[in-house]
Parts: sequence; structure tokens; C-alpha cells
Amino acid sequence: MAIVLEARGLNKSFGAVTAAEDINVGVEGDSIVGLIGSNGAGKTTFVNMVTGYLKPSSGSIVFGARDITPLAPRQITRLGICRSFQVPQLFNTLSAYENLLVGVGIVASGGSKWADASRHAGTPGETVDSILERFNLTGYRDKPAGALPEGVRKLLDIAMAMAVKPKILLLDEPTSGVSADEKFELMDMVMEAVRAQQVTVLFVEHDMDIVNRYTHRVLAFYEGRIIADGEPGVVLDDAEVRRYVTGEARAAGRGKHAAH
Amino acid sequence: MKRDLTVSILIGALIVLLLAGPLLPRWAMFLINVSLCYGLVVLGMMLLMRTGLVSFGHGLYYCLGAYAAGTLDVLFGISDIAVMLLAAIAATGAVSTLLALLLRKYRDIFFAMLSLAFSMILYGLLVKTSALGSSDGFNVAAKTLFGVRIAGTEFERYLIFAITVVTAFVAAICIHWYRGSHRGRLAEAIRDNELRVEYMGASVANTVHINYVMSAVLAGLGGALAAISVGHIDPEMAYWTTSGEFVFVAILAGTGNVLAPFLGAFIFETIRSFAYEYSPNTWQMALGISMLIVIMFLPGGLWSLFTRMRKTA
Amino acid sequence: MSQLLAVLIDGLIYSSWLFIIAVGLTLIYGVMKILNIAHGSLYALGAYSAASLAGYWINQGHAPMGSYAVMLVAAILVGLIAGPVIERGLLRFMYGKDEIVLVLVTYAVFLILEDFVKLVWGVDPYFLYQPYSLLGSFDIADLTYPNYNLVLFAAAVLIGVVVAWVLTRTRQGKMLLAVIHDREMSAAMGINVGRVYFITFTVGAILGALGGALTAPMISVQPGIGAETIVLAFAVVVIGGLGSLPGAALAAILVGLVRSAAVHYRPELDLFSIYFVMAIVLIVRPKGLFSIPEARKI
Amino acid sequence: MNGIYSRPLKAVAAMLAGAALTIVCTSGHAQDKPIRIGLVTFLSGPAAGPFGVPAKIAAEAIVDSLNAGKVPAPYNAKGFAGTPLELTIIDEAGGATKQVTELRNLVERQNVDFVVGYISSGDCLAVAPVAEELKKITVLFDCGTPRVFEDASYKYVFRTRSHATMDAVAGAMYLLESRPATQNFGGINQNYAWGQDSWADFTAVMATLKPDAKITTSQMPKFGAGQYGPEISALLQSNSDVIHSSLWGGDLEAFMLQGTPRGLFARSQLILVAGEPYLHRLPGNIPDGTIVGARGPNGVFAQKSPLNDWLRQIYKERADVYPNYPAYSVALAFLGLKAAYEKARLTNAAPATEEIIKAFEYLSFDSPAGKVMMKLGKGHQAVTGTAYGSTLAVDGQVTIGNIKYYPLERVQPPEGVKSIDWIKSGMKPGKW
Repeated sequence: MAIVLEARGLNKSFGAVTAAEDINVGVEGDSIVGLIGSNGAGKTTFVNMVTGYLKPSSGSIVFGARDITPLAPRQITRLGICRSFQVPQLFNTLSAYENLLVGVGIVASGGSKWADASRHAGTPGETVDSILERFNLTGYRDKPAGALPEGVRKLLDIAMAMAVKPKILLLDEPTSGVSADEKFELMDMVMEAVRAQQVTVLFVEHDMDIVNRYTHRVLAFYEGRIIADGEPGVVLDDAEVRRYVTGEARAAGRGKHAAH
Repeated sequence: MKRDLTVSILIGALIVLLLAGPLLPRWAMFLINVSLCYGLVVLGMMLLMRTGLVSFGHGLYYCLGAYAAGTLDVLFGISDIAVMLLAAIAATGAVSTLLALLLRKYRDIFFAMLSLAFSMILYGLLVKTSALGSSDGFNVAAKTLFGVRIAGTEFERYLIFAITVVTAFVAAICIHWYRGSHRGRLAEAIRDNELRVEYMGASVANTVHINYVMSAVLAGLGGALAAISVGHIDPEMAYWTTSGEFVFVAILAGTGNVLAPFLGAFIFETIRSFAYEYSPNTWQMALGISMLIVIMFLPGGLWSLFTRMRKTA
Repeated sequence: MSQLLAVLIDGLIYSSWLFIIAVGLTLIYGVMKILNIAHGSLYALGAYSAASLAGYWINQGHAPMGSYAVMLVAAILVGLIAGPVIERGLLRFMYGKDEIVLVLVTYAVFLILEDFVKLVWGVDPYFLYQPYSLLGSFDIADLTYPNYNLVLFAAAVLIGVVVAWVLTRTRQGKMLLAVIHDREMSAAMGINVGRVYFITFTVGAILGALGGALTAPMISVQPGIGAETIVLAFAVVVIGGLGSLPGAALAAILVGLVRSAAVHYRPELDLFSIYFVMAIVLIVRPKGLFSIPEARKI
Repeated sequence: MNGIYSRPLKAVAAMLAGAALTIVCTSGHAQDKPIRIGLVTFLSGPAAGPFGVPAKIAAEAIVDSLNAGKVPAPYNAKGFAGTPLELTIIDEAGGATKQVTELRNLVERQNVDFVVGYISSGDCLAVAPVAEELKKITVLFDCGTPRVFEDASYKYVFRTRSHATMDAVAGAMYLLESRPATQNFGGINQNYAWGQDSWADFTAVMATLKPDAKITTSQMPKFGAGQYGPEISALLQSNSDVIHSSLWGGDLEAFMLQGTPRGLFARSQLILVAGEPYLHRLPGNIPDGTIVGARGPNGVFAQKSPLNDWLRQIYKERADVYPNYPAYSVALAFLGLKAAYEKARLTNAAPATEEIIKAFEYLSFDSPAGKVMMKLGKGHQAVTGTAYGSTLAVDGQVTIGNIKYYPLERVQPPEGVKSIDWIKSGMKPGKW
């Protein structure tokens, strides 16, 4: 499969703290990539740089043939890179239906500016209802987003990212704040939706079972660097990963920090 | 469903007002007339508020519209209502388009105060301009409508009233339609979460800009019509207390529906005028208390009364 | 030369006054996020009660020097009564509402108090001019200034220092700052936010009343003084950066000097000098001179 | 279900209650069809204390006295020709737009028979055309701007006080008579129409009467500024022989309080165009020799007469100070209206508006401030002489000394000549 998204020598530092150090990675179309690493390892920073929320100190990000490093989130979204958020970013006073309608409306009125000119089939209203259907949110259709339970908010947050027809979808900890028994259900739903639209997915995840089960490939972050990259099985067995990311990572990790 | 209802109410109101106008006592007709002028400005405020912005300086456009209409006569001897309204639209449209380049970056209290600063600067400029009567302002007399003389005729008042009614109606319909549109819906999305709007590929800045200009033009129309109806304009229209009143009415009315601003303006004008009449010494207190009551018991503004009643029906 | 000196002195005196009327406003905003229009009414109440009480004191033939103490007491009394009444009786039911709604609530209070003042004191002005000239005067740059101006200046500095000291050095102050930075967190840490609000508003009210009391000797205390003052105080607070004490101080100095310069060099511009300053500062620094940046976690 | 809208209903109820709570009905109950007069005057804001409320007190005292038939001849008939009067009072605060609305309400909702009112020139300009449209006799009692009748002419609108031109003219004359050596002069006036016009007129008059006198500085503080430190310094440094000021109300008082201890008035001769109402309030803060006017032969300038004694007495009874010029202005309005009404009454038992207007035009009537003649604006604008004097403190009280009276032909432009043109063309006394 061809590389659709490529990061070239990304660096990012906040003052003394290094959040990204010489990150080089290419992502193939239709692949599903897990980003793992302890807190502060640079996963979210990577997502934020790809989606334009943060500008890298150096290096570039290429989408298709285009350098999107200087672009704003809006422009990047219009090119087809979409994201969900660790803390769901919803329109709290609007109903679930309206939340999605905003997104669908943007696409509908976006015109040729959209990379994917092909409109949603049917009227915006129908489209929204079908999305609600797919994410099993129909029951919450007319409830204000602010009043929904956390798990539902996460789901709606992801659904909204899907509503603007992405080619690449970045999910920031989709299952955080979701109860253990709901996690797989949620991921199944997302993956189904993703497959239906052939979207490339990168998602940040702490739960290794989720990673194992849904990804083709895993990137392990540690202190802003990618310390392992490959098949889930391989990466999760990697010694460094085991030390700094999974399992007994914590204590050792802290030791390393202290050494700095 | 709701949309249809609003539209039919609007059409009903249009017809009733146009028919009832001549039958009403003249003071009542004028009260409604002034309320509609106010309502137009408040409609603009509502548009901004739905975008999450409150301006303490909307008097700027109220006043600008009025002076654009009024100075036509002073400078070029033009006093045709149609031209006056167009002038108001042009002037407020142009100024707001420029100021929005700056203001669209501002939010909350800073947006409010920067708007206030601009309106106070206009106030200052007008007070300095003795050619335009300084703080006394000057009288405005609309003589013709599309070239047809109306000044001094029997139905002059009614014509002006009718023009105001029709303008208000058209404005309300347009805004109502706009609210239902995709871009219109963006307003509330921006109020709730600008970041997400950007991450869904829409430009917050442009939407704010467009809404700001629209609300400015509405305020300008309101000002021009007020100038024509009242027959006198002065810089007071740009003073911060005037703007404060618009905010007051907008909150009183609620942003639930395009009918709310006009209703709110009418209720406000009525309360104020009767307070003037029955308690000339304590009308401010009367206003303050009614305002507190609305804020406490009707957080959604007076309009929420109707929505709640419809829910129960 | 002597003109330039005059510009500076006049500017500083005016700045002191501006700071005094603005400090309570910025404190309340900083802690409670309420832009308190009723501050103008508290200013008026302070001026009225100072004028009537101290006036009574002097008319009773007591030592005129005592009038300063009486003014102070009057201001504190007003603050201690009006502050709690407004905060407990009204504002506390409004917390959590939108900032703009809170502004309107205080606007309503302002309207009510405007008429309240009229009902209590009538529309005829009150005078308390004795304290203004009582302290003698000093000459500089062939100009005479009553020493009372020094009192204003001293009061401004003193208030600024004391408030700053309380905020940064005392436990209560630190609590306050905690609340400013993160209300939920500090509530979780067991700080009684309601109480902090109550105290802050009362202190702010006292400062507002104090502004009025200190101004009373220089003006004719009459209806409408609150409205004129509140806009100035607003401008200063916004220019300085809402809720910032040093900001308010710097803004007061800036506005004071600009107005003074306008009066001396281009009198006709005095009318809008302050709004020019406000517009320009906000254009250059959208959140005022000293703004507290808030990061957003996504 | 009830619960859902019981709150809103409660809110409405509460709202009405809230409004009702503060409502105090001012107009008493109608006797046998009295003549209802709407009085519009400032009851709130900075103009209430010095102008609005004195006018209101005077109006109420006058109406009571008229209804009791206690007014000296020729006004001794009860009310207007025997019919009692009833007042409806409206606050003038809130700006011209609201005043237009309120005038319509007053006339069309409350059906008053006459309107007496308006202190602010802006309001006068705004309401005049409306009064015309409503065909309701409206007597402007205190606003000063000449523009009312110089820029337009009205049938139903009258003004029973002279316009402001004479304030500047007589002021400058008095100044130059008492200080012929005046080399230069500065001014401090509020930055709004009244202040700007007063200063413009005064400088124009000085340019005519004493072309070589230089202008040192023109301070234009904003209305209601309250703090005059920088202005006072600028005036001190200008070393002006004379300082002209049209400040009024709180602004004037604050200016005096702040200027006196800084020796401003020891350095410069002060002339206060509208200083009279404040004298009694500021003992010790008005330097001797300050030139003050009362915008007509009002207040302390009013010469002794039965009518003047009457007004001073009924006003003192209510306010326990003597009436200031706004009180005189309102007296002129009521007595002028009464005179016109009763003159019309001679031809018709219940005179129609038209007849009253006929009677009012070019009417001349006696007042506490002497003779008033409706000679300008096609008989709708009053003219009187005026007076200026200078202050002298007598055991703690400020009194007015060496008063000079100026006959109207010296201080007023004749019909058809605009004030400013008349001033610039050398102020030739017109024929009256």
C-alpha cells in the first residue's frame, strides 16, 4: 500500500521539555496504527502536530504529495485529516443530532474546497440519522450533548470526526473514560464505520488488549522518540517497550527521568 | 414544524399590524413603530449572541445608520426614505466590514469593551462636529418615498409605520431562514466550541465576520428607521448607555426565536413608558427590578415562556 | 518645561484617583469574574455617606481634622453593609451564569441604587469641601496644589501595596489567588469558595465606597456621579488587563498622563482620549496590558 | 405539568408586582374637568438638582397658588380663567428619542391640554416638530439654543424665555465695562452643544467689542468630568486676565471647589454665564468680584414687584431657599400661557387652540422677571432684557453687587437676523 501520511524529522520542544525528537514515520493507506507510550511520551503531541494544532519546531508533515506542516487545523481537516479528542469536544447546548448536522452541513456547503468532493448521499438530515444509526446513538438523538454520559460523548466525538468524511482519522485515547466492558463494543463500532469508508486510522491507546486486537502496526513513543515500530506482537514484546511503556515501565521510566 | 409556525406567525403579525395600524391610537402606533426599530437592532444583537458575542457598542451602528440617513438631507438635500435606508445599509456595512477584521479576533468582555471604545469614539467625533449640531443633533424629515411626496400628507405617520413593519418583517424572515441554514447553525457551534468548529473544517473567523456585519447592518436599519420615525437624531445614540439598553432588551427577550427581539423591545418600551408616566421618580428602579426578575426566573428570556407553554400544550 | 512638569503632576494626581476607583473593580473581577457595574453605585454611596456624615461632623463644630476619619468610617460602613447585602442577597444566586448575564445583573443593581440614592439623599448636591483645603497646599512649577492631592496619591499607593501584600503574603490571599487560578481545584482542596467570594466582594465594595469618600471633598456629590465614574473605571481595568492589580496601576498612570497631556496640549481631544487609549491598547494587546494566559488541554 | 409553567407564570406575576412596587402615581385625581398640563423636566441625572427639580417645585407651587387664586393681579383669576389646573409630570432624562415618544404619550395617551417643558436644547429641537404634528400648544420653558426658531418656524411651539445669545453679549459688555483693560481671555466650557455655543458666541462678541483681546486657551472638559486638575493647571499657566465659563451644576461646583484653593480666581477674573443658581451653595468658594449671570433678569436679578415677591414667597415655603432661574423660567411659561388663555377667553368661553395661539403670538405679559414680549420667531419666541452682576461675600453669604441691566435691543438680534450674523456685524440695536 502507498504511503499517505509521512512525518519527516519532526522535532518539538516546549522550553526545556522535548515532546518530539526526530520523528520519521510513514503511514500506509487503509492501515490501522496504534500509538502507545506512557503519559508525556509525545503521542498527543504527534497527533496535535499532524492535525495542525501545534507547529513542529522543525521537520515537516506530508499528506499525499502535499506538505501540510504550515496549514491550520481547518485546512488540514478539509484535506481529509480528521481527529477525535481525549476530552470530547462537543457543542454542549446542541443535541447529538445537531452536533453531527453541523459537521455534515460544513461538508454540504463546503463545495469544491473539500478534497473529497463527493457529497454524503441523501439530505444532510438523512446522513446524520444514518451516522447516528451506525454509532448506535439514535437513542440520544435529541438529547443535548452536555447531558450525555461520558462513554456516549466519546462516541459522539468520534462520530463527529467521521461526519466530515476523513481519509485519515486520528483518535486520541478513544477508550479513556469508557468503562472496561464498553471499550470493545465502542472500538468495534468505530472500526466498522472506518472500514465502510476505507479510512486510515491512527489512535492513541493505553489499553494493550485494544492495541493488540485492532491494530496492524504499533508506534511506541518514549520521551518524544519512537522507540519501536512494527507489528503489534513484535513491538509489545520489545524489551525497551516493555521497560518504558508497558508492564514494569513506570518505575524504570521514572528512574530514567531522574537520570536526566 | 417549528420553523413553519414562526413564519406563519410572522406573516400573521405583518398583516395584522398593517391592517390595525390606522385603527390604533397614534401613540400606540408610534410605540410599536419605535419598538420595531429597537427590535431590528436587538435582532442584530441576537445574531451576535448566538455566536457567543455581546457588544456593548452596538449603538455605534444604530447611530451610524441614523446619521447616514440624516446627513443625506444636510449634505445633498436628499430625503427619500428608500435612499436613506440604502445609505444606512451601505455605511454600516462598510464600517462593520472593516472593524470586523479586528473585532473577529476578540471574545467575551474584550469584544464587548473594544466595541464600546469604538462607539464612544464615534460619539466623541459627533459631539465635536458642530456642523451636525454637536450633542444637540438635528432634525430629520423624510419627505418622499420612491420620489412620491409623503411629508405633510394625512397618512405620513402610517406610511412610515408601514415601512418599518415591512422592513422588520423582511429582516426577521431573512434571519429566521439564515438561522436554519448550515452557516447559521455554525453560530451556535462557535459559541459552544470554536476549536471543534475549526477541526470540522469551518472558519470561525469568517463566520464571526459575516454575522457581525449582518448584525451591524440590522442595527443600521434600525437606526435609520428610528431617525425617520422620531424625526431627530443625536450622538446619544452612540453613547454606551444606549448600547447597554440593547443588551438589556436582548437578554430580556431571549435568543430563542426571531420574534423574541421585537416582542422584547415592545415590552421594554411599554414598561419604560408607563414607568415614566406612573413613577417618574423611580422608573430606573422599576426597570432594574423587572430585569432582575427576568434573569432570575426566565434564564431563557421572555421567549422561554412561550417555548415552555408550547411544550406543555 | 514647567508645562511638562505640570502635565506629569496633573497626570499622576489623576492617575491616583483613577487607580483608587478602579482597584476594587479589578479585584472583584479577578476573583469572581464579575464586571461589577454596581461599583459605580458603591462609589456614589461612599461619596454621599462621607459627604453627609463628615459634613454633619463639621457642622457640629467638631475638629475638622476629624472629618478624614469620619470619611473613612463612612466608606467602610457602606462597604460592610452594601457589599454583603448585594453578594448574599443577590449575586450568590447568579454564580455560574454567563459573564455577560452577570454584568447585566450588576447593571440592574446599578439602576436600582441610582434611584435608591435619589430617594435617600434627594437630588440636591452635598458638599464636603473643607477637607480639600484643610491640609494647606504646595507650590511647584508656578502652580499651587492642595496637599489633599498628596493624600490621594498616598492613598492610591497604600491601597495598591496593601492589596498586593495581602494577596501574595497572607494565607487568605494565597487562597484567593488559588481561587482565581482554578475554582474547581481550590474547592476540591477544601477552600470555601463561597466564603472567599463573600469576602472579596465586601472588600471590593469597601474599596469602591472609599473611592467615593475620597473624591467627595473635590466634587459636588449629586445624582449621576456613579455613571460617569464607572465607565472610567471600566476602561482602566480593561486596559490594564481584567483582574490584574499591576495592570490597573499601569493603566491608571497611562490614562492619567494621556488625559493630562491632551488637556495641556490639545484640549479638544480630551473628550475621547481615554477611549483612544483603550482602543489602541486592546488592538496591540487584545487582553489588556497584563493578561493572565489560559492554556487549553485537548 | 402545572409545575412546568407555574414558574414562568409566577415570574410574570412577580414582574408586574415588581413594576407595581416602585410605581407611585403623581397626578392627583381629576376634579370637575380641570385643564391638564404636562410638565417635562429633569427628575434624574445631573440636571435634576440645579434645574429640573427647582422647576418642578416652582411649577407645583405655582399651580397650587393659581388654583387657590392667590396670585397677584393680573393673574388673580383661579386657575386658567376659573378652570383649575392639573399637572402631569414626566422625567426629561433619557435622550431626545425617548422624549419624542413621551411627548406623544403625554398628548395622545394622557390627553393633556398643554405641554410645558424641556430644559435640554437637544430635547427642544427634537420635540418642536412633533408638537407641531400633534397640533398641541407646547411651551418650551428653559432651553436656550437660538436654533429652535432661527432654523425653523412653528405654529404650536412657544418659548417664553429669551434665547442664549444675550447671555454672551451682555456678559462680554459687563466684563468690558468693569475691566476695560482686558488684554486676553481663556475659557472652560463643557464639550457639548451648550458649552461649545456659549464659547463660540462669547469669542465672537469679544472679537466685535474688543478685537485686540487675545484668546489664551479654550478648555473643553467632557460633560460630567468632575476632575479638573489638569484644566485648572492649564488655565493657571495661561495667565489669562479673564476666564469665561458656561459650566453649570455639579461640573461648575466641582470646578469652583478645585479652582479656589489653587488660586485660579485670584489670578484671573472669572465670568460665569450661568452661575446664579449655585451662589448660595458655595459660600467661601466663590471669590468676590466674580461676574455672574442668571440667563435673564431672574433670581437675584429680578426686580422687586408683587409678582416677584409672590414667587419668592411660595417657592421659599416649599424649598426654603429662594427660587433660582429655572424656577423663574417655569413661572414665565405658566403665566404666559395663562395670559394667552385668558386673553383668548375674552372672545370665546372655551377658547380653541387656534384662538389661544392667536392670543399668544406677539403677546406681552408681566412676570416675576419683569415684562416679557413674544417678539421673535413670528411671535413665538420671547425676548427680555438681561442682567449681570458681581459677587460679594457678606458675613459668609454670597451676595450680588453692582447689578447692571441690559435692555433687550442691546443684547438681542432683531427678527429675521441670525444671532451669530448679528454679533459679527457689530450688534446694531434693532427696532422693536
